[in-house]
Amino acid sequence: MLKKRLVAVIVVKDGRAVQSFGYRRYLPLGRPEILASNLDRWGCDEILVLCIDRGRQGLGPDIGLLKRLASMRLSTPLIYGGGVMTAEQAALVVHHGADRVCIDFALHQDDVQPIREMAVRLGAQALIGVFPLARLGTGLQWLDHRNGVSRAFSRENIALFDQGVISEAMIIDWSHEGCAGAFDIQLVTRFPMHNVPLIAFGGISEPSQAAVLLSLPQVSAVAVGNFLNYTELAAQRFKQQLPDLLLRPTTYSRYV
Amino acid sequence: MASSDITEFRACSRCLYTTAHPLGLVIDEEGICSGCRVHEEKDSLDWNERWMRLESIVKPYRSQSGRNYDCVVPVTGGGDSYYVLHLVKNLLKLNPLLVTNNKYFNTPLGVRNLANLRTRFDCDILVQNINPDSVRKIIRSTLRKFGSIYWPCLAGQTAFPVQTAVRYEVPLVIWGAHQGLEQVGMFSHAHEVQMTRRYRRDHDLMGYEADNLLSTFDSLTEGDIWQYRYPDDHDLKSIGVTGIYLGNYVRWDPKAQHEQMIRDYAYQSAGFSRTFDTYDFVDCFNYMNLHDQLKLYKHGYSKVTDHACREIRHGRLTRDHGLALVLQHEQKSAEYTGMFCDWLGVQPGALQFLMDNHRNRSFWRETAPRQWEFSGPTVNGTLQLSGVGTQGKSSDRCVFKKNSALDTRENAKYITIGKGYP
Amino acid sequence: MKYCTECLQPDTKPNDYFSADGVCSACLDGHEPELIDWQERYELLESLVARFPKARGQHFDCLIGVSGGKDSLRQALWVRDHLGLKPLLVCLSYPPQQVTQVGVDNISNLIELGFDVIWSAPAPETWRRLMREAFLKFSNFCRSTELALYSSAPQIAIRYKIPLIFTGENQSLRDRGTLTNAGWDYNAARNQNTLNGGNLRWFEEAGFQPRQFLPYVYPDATAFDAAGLQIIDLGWFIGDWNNLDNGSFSAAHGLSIRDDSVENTGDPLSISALDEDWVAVNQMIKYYKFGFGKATDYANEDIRLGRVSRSHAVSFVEKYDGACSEDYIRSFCAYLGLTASEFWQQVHSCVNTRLFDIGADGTVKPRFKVGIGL
Amino acid sequence: MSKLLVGLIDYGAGNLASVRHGLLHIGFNCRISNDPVVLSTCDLLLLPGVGAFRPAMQALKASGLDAFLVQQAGLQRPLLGLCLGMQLLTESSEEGGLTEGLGLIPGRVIHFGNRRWHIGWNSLDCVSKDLMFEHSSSETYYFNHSYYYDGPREFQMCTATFGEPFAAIIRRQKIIGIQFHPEKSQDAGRRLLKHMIEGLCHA
Repeated sequence: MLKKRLVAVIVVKDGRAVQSFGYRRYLPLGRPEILASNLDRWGCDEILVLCIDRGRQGLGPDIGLLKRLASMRLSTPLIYGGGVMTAEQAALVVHHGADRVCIDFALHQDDVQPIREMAVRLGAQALIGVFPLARLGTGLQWLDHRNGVSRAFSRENIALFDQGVISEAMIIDWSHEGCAGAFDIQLVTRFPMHNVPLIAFGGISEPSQAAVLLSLPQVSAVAVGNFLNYTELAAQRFKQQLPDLLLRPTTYSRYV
Repeated sequence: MASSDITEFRACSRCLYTTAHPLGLVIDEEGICSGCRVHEEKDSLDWNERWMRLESIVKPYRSQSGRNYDCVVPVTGGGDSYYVLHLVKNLLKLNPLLVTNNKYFNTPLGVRNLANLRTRFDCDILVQNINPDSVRKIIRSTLRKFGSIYWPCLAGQTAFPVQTAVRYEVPLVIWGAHQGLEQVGMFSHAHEVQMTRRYRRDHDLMGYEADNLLSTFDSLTEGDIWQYRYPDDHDLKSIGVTGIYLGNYVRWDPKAQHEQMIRDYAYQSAGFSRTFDTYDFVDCFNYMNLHDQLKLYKHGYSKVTDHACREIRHGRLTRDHGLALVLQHEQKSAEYTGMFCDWLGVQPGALQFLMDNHRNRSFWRETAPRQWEFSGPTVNGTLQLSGVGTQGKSSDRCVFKKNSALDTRENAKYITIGKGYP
Repeated sequence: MKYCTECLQPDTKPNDYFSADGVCSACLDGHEPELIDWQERYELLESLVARFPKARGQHFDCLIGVSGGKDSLRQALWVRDHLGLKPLLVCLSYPPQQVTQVGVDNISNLIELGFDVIWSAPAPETWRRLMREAFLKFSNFCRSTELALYSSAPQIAIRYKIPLIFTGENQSLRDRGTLTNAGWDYNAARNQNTLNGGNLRWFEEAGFQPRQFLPYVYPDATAFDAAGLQIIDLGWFIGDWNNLDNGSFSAAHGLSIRDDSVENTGDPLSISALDEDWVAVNQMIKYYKFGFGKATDYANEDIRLGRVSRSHAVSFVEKYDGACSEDYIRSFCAYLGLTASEFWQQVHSCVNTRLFDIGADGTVKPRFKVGIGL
Repeated sequence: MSKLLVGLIDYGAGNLASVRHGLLHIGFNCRISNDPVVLSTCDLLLLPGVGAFRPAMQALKASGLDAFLVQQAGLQRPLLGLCLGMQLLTESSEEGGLTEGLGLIPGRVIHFGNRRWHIGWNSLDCVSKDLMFEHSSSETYYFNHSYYYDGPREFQMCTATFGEPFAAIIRRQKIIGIQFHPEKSQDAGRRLLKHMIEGLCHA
């Protein structure tokens, strides 16, 4: 039976892994590839490396980082996000070891053609659309973090999903990022399209939150970033407090 | 060397760290670094409430049968060991097993302090002595590959306590302060960060776990490095090993704490050429000397900057006084280098050649082959005296007591195992 | 009190026995040394070692309890360089006030010879108070320290999962009477007089809680057997396993020896009790209890190995048995917080009045003649 | 017994680095190449694949590797296809419009329809008597696809359930196709990959 997933997120700023709080405050953590190697050993279901400053500065994907990640010989599915604008860049990211690619839709509002080309080149199953959202009354607001402006979020912003060009959407409750137990579940329940599998991220610290989110049919995965950095075996500890039918069983690696 | 490779590092406007700090440093829009921001919590948190939180955390770990220790406490003859034991034994009333990995660069003062520690607090201790042949082989490799003479000391001191927790089935390991939190504000106190294998590899060990030292091109064998392996996830889980940092629950102020320990438990201190701090690391001939010289080569700053930042943040030094102290000590030559050469079996000139290979070109210009000129933050304009707070000598609230010396014998020598009394 | 007809061992030793014609067990044991096939014993040792292959992921083949002195230095080198095994060495150390500089130099020497060593030191203050209790209760301060010394190797062997333990015991424990038929199998030693099963009731009676004396607890039978421990006495396999030969072997490998003399310790060669001075005090008291001490042990070895005649050894034993320097008695009393009178009152209370007279001035004179008896 | 040599076919698509690291980790030697001369020295050929069917087939055709693979299969050279590589072994795929495959295993590749995306970890059920595929059902492996194999039962060795069961591992003679990513399925995936390669080479 297909299991739901715990995605471990490594937020990267200026090439270094950081804790990110509400898209504006950061604390240094270390080397992304060392965090990734650790998460790999913990047996996370997927590892997402999210570079948060490449798209804004038009720097394209961080190929150097991908090479360092590859040298860690990860055996966990790797998702890369950050600065991927063209199909060529997406293919290059996959060539360097990523299994799936995150696209920041805010950077493609006026021209979705590159995303179609990515789907043709890599297959829609490899693509995830990223949407930093917030709730305003009963409606959803979509943040363009290039300029910090939020606009109403509606069905036509995600028309591509209807055409099967992108497999999953990642909802980031950006204002609650790094805030324990704060993910706003209405960002999921009010998502304008109901057949799009959703990954919830931002303010998910408690297994109880994940249990509720993962019980929703539309939610295929929950993503946790900051909160996996405070204790040893944090990923296993988190998964073990969830009803075991939801996620695949935890593993504890051994030397011998 | 083209100047272009002097990448742009920014300095914090309150302390003396720059964004080149190896643990990572984030500077916010007001020009204040993450280390200073987290330090502000030390004056806003309710430390009585934090202490009660600590008591509730350690309570379940107390051995019910009394047939085993309550916790494992890593100790040395320098650093925060005295204050940690004061908290663990006197206030938390726990029965600790002390552990330490023998780094072999031991000073007589360090041997004395450790002997005095375990006598005054009346604790059992386990000292791991990894065979020196392996230790020397490893240092030759880590010095060549990434400019470190200290890898085995750090790897042993961060692995042995956890291995002991697994072997003795004593899940709780208690450390002093979290270096990442104290220096660069890697975590908030509220995060109550615990001991993790990831932090150890990433920062304590510069990215290299024991097995990462092995390669078909090197003479190191598994037999040399296996004792530095961190326990695997299976063992950590089966015993429930948990490492906590007292600095998350007690307002950590090393200078004040050391001075209390000098008064109450006769901790002894000593002076160094490369820093004004007389309390930290008096148990090692190399930490404040050759190891600190390599730090300047690789990262463009030295321990004296760590000490100055700490004292600035505690309000006992102005930024200018701190910078003046850094300028006074940073370029002083390291002592006891000859002793290290004899111990490792390398020629002094060869050692300098090995060390030069690891000069960071962001902070050192090779003006001519093997001629180096420092261009780090204190000289390239990144850190500058503001000219406001520099009148008179450094403030009198920042005086460090020195009541002994690293080695009072006329020819100093490393001590493997010492008597440490009287 | 009778003496062995071949050596100078009196019949006052607990758990010892004499043959009908008055020969002590140690001499009986040594009667036909030429009949022992040392090669056969070596091959037996190899077959024993083969029964304890390393578990996966374990790099140590065996564990040896050491002090860094002459016996353990020889064992460690022989096990590593001749048997080709990788040993973990375990050293249970005296506290800072009690350990000698020679002692710490010798354990440092062992480490610098390239051995992996776990150095374990029990809480110094608890150690001191237990020693005081043992002295005042049994007139033998070693009754507490011995428990820690003997418990360290099996305790750590269980925790490090190393079942094969080597030891090299002194002569007294290896005599026939005290061990099972296989001379090398030391497992049975757990119930020897010095360990008497490691019972610690008197610790608790003296007001100590278990959490304070964890290093003194000898693993119980269940823990011992669950770990499958096997303690082998290497002395049984080494033909010249004795004080002089061990001393000379180790002296050639960096051993530091005592710089005092036989008047202070009763040790003619200054090669024993290197890590601690107050053994001499204990040997003196043992002499007053049983009529023989350190000098007798050395003399008997020399006699049995034909280095000296029985008659010639008599004068040496008369002169130095029970010898103990005043300085060591003074430092011992200072360490335990005893006055001289408290010390001597305790010592006199355990003098064997059948063997000794206590003079008005407190001096203790033997009533027996060495070699003759009473 | 020297290590087996696996030829990793480089046709411009796919995560070669991760597959190579996986192979080295489980004790095989590996050559990454698109040169038939190099590839024919290998004990087994491995067709990787992250990407879409149509561009991948175009790349195989452009480099002549399609003919090479058919020829090698004819010579009973062991051949292993992973994810997209598995789909390329079949006769055709609907992805990106009907496109002809290598035709080495009868059957075709069609879309899941409204179930759309089979992404994540799923367990296997062994549906064949072939001992090579008999294994514990508790292990899970990482899938990431929206098209699946639809073909004769005799070629289906193991299935996974996504709504209904579908073919997760297919086999014809010395050719095996694996729909999931064993190189990204942690210890379980590595054990299975090792088992498959050794099974094929020593059969």
